[in-house]
Amino acid sequence: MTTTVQMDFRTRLQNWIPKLVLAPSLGVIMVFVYGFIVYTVYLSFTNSKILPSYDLVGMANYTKLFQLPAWTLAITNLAIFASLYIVISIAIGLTLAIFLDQKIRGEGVLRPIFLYPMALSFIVTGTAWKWLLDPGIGIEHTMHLWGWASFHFDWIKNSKYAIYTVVLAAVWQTSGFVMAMFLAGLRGIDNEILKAAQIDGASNWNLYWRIIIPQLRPAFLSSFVILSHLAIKSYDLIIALTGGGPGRSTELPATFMYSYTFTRNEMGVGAASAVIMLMTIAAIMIPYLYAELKEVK
Amino acid sequence: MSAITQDTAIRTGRVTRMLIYVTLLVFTLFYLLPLFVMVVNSLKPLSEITGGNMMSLPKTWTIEPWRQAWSSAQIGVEPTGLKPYFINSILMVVPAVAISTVLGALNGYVLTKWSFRGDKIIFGLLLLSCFIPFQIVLIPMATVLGKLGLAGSIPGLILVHVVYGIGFSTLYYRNYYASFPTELVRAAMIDGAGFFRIFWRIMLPISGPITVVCIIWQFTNIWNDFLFGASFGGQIQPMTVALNNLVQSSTGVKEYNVHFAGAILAALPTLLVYIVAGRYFVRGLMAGSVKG
Amino acid sequence: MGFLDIQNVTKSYGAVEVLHRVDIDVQEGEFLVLVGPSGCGKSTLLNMIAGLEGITSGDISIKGRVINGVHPSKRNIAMVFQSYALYPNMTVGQNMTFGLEMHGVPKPERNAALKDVAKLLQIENLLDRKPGQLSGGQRQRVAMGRALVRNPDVFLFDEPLSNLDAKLRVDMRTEIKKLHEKLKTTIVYVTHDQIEAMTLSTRIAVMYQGFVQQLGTPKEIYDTPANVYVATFMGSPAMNVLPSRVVMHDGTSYAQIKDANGADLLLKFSQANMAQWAGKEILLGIRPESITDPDGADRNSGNIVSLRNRIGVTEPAGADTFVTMELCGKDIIARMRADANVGAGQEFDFAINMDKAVVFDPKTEERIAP
Amino acid sequence: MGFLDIQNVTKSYGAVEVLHRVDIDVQEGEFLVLVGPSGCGKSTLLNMIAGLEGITSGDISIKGRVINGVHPSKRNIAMVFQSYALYPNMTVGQNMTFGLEMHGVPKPERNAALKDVAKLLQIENLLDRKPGQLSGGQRQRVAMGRALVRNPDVFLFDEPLSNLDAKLRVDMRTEIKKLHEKLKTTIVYVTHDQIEAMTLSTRIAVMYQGFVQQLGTPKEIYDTPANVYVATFMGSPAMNVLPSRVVMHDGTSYAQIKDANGADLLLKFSQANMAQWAGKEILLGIRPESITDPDGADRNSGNIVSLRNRIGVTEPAGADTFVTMELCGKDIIARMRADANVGAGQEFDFAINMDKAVVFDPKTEERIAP
Amino acid sequence: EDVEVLHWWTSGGEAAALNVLKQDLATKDIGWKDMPVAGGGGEAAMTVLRARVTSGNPPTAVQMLGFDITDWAKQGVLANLDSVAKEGNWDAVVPTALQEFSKYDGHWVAAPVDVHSTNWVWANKKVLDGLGIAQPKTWDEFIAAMQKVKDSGKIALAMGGQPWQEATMFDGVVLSTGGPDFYKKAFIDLDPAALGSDTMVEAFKRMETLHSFVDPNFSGRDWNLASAMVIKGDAAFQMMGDWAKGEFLRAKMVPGTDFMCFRTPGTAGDVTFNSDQFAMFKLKNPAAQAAQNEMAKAIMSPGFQSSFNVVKGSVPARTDVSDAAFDACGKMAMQQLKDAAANGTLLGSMAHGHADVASVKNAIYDVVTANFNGEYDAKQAAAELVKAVALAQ
Ligand SMILES: Nc1ncnc2c1ncn2[C@@H]1O[C@H](COP(=O)(O)OP(=O)(O)OP(=O)(O)O)[C@@H](O)[C@H]1O
Ligand SMILES: Nc1ncnc2c1ncn2[C@@H]1O[C@H](COP(=O)(O)OP(=O)(O)OP(=O)(O)O)[C@@H](O)[C@H]1O
Ligand SMILES: [Mg+2]
Ligand SMILES: [Mg+2]
Repeated sequence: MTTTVQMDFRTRLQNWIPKLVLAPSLGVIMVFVYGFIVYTVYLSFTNSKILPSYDLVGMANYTKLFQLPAWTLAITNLAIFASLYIVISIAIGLTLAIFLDQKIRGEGVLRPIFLYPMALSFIVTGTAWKWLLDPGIGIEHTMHLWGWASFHFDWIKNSKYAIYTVVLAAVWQTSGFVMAMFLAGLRGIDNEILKAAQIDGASNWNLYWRIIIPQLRPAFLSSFVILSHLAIKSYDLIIALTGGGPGRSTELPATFMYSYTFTRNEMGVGAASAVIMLMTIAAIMIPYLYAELKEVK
Repeated sequence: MSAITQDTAIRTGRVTRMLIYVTLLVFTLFYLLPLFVMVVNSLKPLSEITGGNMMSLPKTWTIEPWRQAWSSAQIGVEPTGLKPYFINSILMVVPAVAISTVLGALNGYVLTKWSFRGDKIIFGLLLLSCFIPFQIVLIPMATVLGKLGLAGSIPGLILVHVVYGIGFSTLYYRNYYASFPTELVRAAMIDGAGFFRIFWRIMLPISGPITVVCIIWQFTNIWNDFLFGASFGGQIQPMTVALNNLVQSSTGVKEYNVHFAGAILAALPTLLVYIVAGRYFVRGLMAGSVKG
Repeated sequence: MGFLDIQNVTKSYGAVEVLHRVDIDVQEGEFLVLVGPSGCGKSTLLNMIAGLEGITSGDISIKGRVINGVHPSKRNIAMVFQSYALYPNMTVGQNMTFGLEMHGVPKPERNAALKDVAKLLQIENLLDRKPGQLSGGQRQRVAMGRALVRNPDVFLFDEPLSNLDAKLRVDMRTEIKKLHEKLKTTIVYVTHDQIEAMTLSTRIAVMYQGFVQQLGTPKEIYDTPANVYVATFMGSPAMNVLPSRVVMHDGTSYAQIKDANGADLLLKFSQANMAQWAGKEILLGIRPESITDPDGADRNSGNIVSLRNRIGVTEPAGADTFVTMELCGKDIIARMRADANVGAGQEFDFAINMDKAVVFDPKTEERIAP
Repeated sequence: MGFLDIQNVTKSYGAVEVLHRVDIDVQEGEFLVLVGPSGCGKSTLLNMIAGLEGITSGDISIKGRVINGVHPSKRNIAMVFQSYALYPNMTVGQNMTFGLEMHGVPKPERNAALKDVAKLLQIENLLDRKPGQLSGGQRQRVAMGRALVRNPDVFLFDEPLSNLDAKLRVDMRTEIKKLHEKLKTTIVYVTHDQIEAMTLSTRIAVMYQGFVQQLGTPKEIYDTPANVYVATFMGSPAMNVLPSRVVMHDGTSYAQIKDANGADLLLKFSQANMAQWAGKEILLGIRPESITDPDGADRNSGNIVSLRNRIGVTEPAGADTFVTMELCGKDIIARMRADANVGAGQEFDFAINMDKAVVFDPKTEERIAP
Repeated sequence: EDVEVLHWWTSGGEAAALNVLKQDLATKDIGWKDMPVAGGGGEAAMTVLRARVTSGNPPTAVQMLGFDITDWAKQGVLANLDSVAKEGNWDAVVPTALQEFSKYDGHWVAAPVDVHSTNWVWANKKVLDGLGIAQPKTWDEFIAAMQKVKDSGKIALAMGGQPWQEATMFDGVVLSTGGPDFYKKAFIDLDPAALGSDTMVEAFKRMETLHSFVDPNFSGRDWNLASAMVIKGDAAFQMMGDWAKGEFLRAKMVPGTDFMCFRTPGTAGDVTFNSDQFAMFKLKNPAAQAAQNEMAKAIMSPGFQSSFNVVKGSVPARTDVSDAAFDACGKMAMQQLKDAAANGTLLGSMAHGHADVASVKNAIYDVVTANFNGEYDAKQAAAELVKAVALAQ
């Protein structure tokens, strides 16, 4: 008898298969995501213009990037857009989920109505909202036709307010999805806890505010992550809705990056802005992932 | 999950209920408004749109815009309508969704039931990959596809979508499988089933709810993709690129009614998926307790 | 008229009536246990007392005041749930004072109450933890603490121990008992564990299929069960019920049964009124502890019948040994002393304490004697 | 050399050793029960036998063949899990034949085996249902059926009854016992319920913190526990353990204890070897059933000591009444007959069966007598 | 052998025009693989082109504008068309201003299809007649005319607030303010002195004046909706390139009687142009190269140049094509193009990438749009222009 563990062939095979199964996905991700990120970082230090070039120019692209007023604007816009978009989407999603959870008649009809915008592509969303928000033909026009002459809603035409219309359309598109996540969270709460709170004398308000909403933490976190990454990646919607205008007032980092890389033939600057964006995403995601993976055993 | 049918312990008064219904109604209108506008205007002749109120119902009803958008609108040099592109999209979406879903399921299975040293880091890497902005991968991706000889082909497109779909599908399945007892796998091992047989016979048949979520997610994302389709599709352009060509022509006449009809046509499959499978969506989210 | 009065209470979900005209009155300071199998309506009744479910018909009153339509928070009731239902987002301290806070009790008073109760339950050092960081037994105590700080008219417990492992369950049982003896608050307690029911209660209501089968002290329930259901439900191992027939010999009534070999045996009744059943079928109920080895038989009993029969399986369980034998074609369980000299398959003299036998009508399954 | 040999087996997770040099050999046809509190390593040991966990050091062999590296499916063992782990997507019949299918058994044979086992377990009418449509007890039977069709060398059970309610647990226990008596297959069975352990096993291994504390027959474990841990773990209510001192009078050894009023009492030892501990501290272990009312005392015992003391709480539990009293400052539990005439607070004559007393060394907590 | 053509002509008229070329090639047994990508005036197509080129699989021919051609030529990925050009004598028939883009390093790399010019004004004749306004000849007259329209309650200037539309207007305004030399100095030579000069300040001021004639809803509007406003008589003028003509023709309006076309007041004789060209990419396969050459030849054939441009509303890139098939506006445009080419006042349009490379063009866009939307006043705008252009170079 020997104490060294001699494994039979099947055991060894079964030990290897999981790793082999995971390998293609991992390999593909390493190349097509992380490899490309490294490549982009490299490009951001080169003088690439219309096509990638490999002549290093140091920090020049970054210096230039931060001198561009449009970049500052894009960052500011992102801050406004992302914070409003996330807060409002979560507020609406949570409200709708709570309301839908009250044994509402017709929940089965309402749920898909709230969800369907998520199914539409940016071209559809952008075009439809562009029309609705246009004072000349959209809601304002209709209100005037219906006799409400003082109705005024021309934010999309106003460089100060246009970014808020982007928030509106973005909220429209994703708040239903957030609703679904909260609804799933609400349905997962132990009914007995709610009974306990009622016996403790909690009003409906206290019940939600003190007992239920604090327990929706996972739903909040997931919504936050999904919404923030959508906000940072927002490109399609801007292009379809405002095209970055009026002026460049609705420019976001994503549109900025795209335009410098592909239409202004300054790939180096574009890459630099992409690197900054990636760093922002990482700053949000990595702590979240860390917490998440530690918790889930 | 049976919890969906659980009764809510919360009771609400009559006034509160009224308020709730009113709020829900208002939001219903908010969500339906753009769809209403698109549908209404796709049923009007062009002159009524440029001249009138876009909220009003058509004075002359016509399905001509729909017919045009489907079969005779000018997408490129040929007046083909969206029809041929629809096929392209299907050819691309179905395999891409299927492959990324299966890979996600396998990955989730490995990561939860066959854990090994470093699996969490791998999961973290896969998860983080969901968040890469697609614009930055365009150029290096083109190089790689060119080298692989896949540029401008459906397999190339499928590859791209699968690569960027793995992260989310893995996430969904991992969270779902994590809630299943590992004993199931152990029992099957003792019964003599190997890795793939356990997956095929035990795990896959119980993955219904999360598969719905995953398919909805992947299907809408891939179907609605424009950037990759335009860049790597070559001759085989998907529906969104065609719709874009229809809607975005810059120096020609804009036939808005046809555009709206086309937009709805392009969105139809995803809408259908949501309506048919939407019932299972919340259930699937619950089951998968989506985290991220 | 009791302290807590349940009068003629019915509950229907849609067309299904799950509670049928339940009538229970609970005196002040009583410990009433509701027992019954899963789905018999225990939780439903408790929830109706708490105000968490509507009452279909009938009245529930506390201290003479009908509370049918009163909101749960206004009933001055505290409840402990099976799953404890602790608020996972709050600390133990916050969990326990939440109810007081909701009732507008000022902070210093809340803290004083919290301190007292925490001391009583010996969880003073846990007050800052979250429920997720507690063991099962600790959670159980917090759940009780949450109810205790309130000083309610009535405590409701819905299977508070069923999530604990056997050992902890025994400990907690004793603690609840002590607590009740100290506080003397009225308690309604749901369980489907009959040992819990027996040891804790001052009275037990045995429920089955929405009906209260019997309401009485543990001793009444155990010794004079109202029907076969109650008899077999209470007691572990369950009471042996033998299909039998009453025969008369010399003016004395006997129960006629068959042993493992099919031979007829006669067991003399201690009960006086069996003559009227002469010649009729009955069901004879004998508890396992009334079938012993001769040495183990109750020395105070007036009617020990000896019965020779073949032993089936033996199950030594430490303190006792359980022995199976066949009577009337059924497996009968007997409880022996741990070191009774019994071996599977051998013939053995069993001693049956007929003083403790119970007789049922085979048709209605109601008890007819004693 | 046994049928299933566990030799010097150690298991570590990273730096933490959770099983320490475990040595157990199981004979063919034996029913070995592993008991111990949660987290003591029972499941880990079972999983190692099954091949689901690697072995850090040591050997496990079946029929003399070392199986350390053999794949679970090749060990010819069957396992029943705590949660049953039935495949939710398959019918009962498919669940049960899946293992055979995986081993390439042709369909007709599978069906024949299925039919036999289904009949044995009386689940013939359930074969087309899905597990979700079964009750707890039925699931349990299916889980066993899945193991039975395989006709394995060894059965492994990991707490198969812990998900059932008390009543069902008792029923299923008996069925498992019968099954073992019929099939005579070797069984290793994990539980933390000591009644299950006592009634089912031919031998018991009591585990605690990764060590096997004692390995022996149920009687050995119950009557001569190796140490205080085993003594208090097995038996419900637990054995009373009193800090005491050995005193000698006229060449006879006594245990000196204090009653509720603080007065000294002497209990005569039955054990011969106590003289050598004269004057020293010991721990005296007496089981509740050895402290009774005088009428209930074991008539076969040679050494019943009478002891007058004040009764604390009484807990009538149907078949028995549990009585608490204070000795040496500790709550002591006594088990009386159901109708013993005891009332809380009154002075009472307890009868202690010193034949059954166990003595431990207070330092090592090891048993020193008998 | 097939040719694969990447373009963004997807609207009805344009695509129909291109179909002429396709059919022409079909007679020579050359197949046509269509690769249309619309969006952002070719931006999306350029993105796709990058992907195609980096993947080593470029299309045969790509619709391209101005400096993009030069930029791609610099990358060494364009084919050499000298032999075809020589055969067709392109050097002689294509205006030199166009050749600057069609040739790189002395070699032909692209075949020009059309010439659009951007300094046009379109007007509704009925509205003007109704208010008694004649065609304005000078800037001041133009302003006065617009004031009159505004006073009447109608919209004076129809426009769409998108950066490229604003820049298109700016082309005309700068040309009219500073004349062709200034335009050249500022936009083509990118002389900082010119960019920051008072003339430039004046040009921005004129933009502000124009802004006052625009309706409040102009922002984000598509150019053809603006045209529709003129067509319907809601607005009087639109400053837009000659592609707008198609909208008027489609509405069954007749040039000269229903609508008027004239050069931006103050720019008579000058033409700011942009030219769609097909840049030809280097191919490996000789058969493909042959097809590519055939395609280039077909594009430059007078027949195609005429029929395509009639449909498209632009004028042929060859100056020797007969104007018989063109309408009044078209005839006028062809004549003016010829003259301007001869006089050296044929200037590349800044707004359409024929004056500067993309980065500079977009940098100018940024400033123009900021000024037009009220963010910078004229002085600030001129100063910012210098900065932005310097940064983008
Ligand atoms: N909301 C409901 N709708 C319909 N039937 C219900 C509802 N709630 C409970 N029931 C039914 O009422 C009966 C009593 O349920 P209850 O929860 O009171 O049982 P229980 O005695 O507490 O059982 P357990 O011991 O399993 O907790 C059951 O048959 C149950 O199916
Ligand atoms: N994968 C693991 N990594 C680290 N420690 C582990 C792992 N699995 C189990 N343990 C530890 O090993 C010890 C024994 O666990 P095991 O599951 O065998 O206990 P058990 O006796 O079966 O308990 P229970 O009665 O609760 O099932 C525990 O302390 C546990 O925390
Ligand atoms: Mg219940
Ligand atoms: Mg375990």
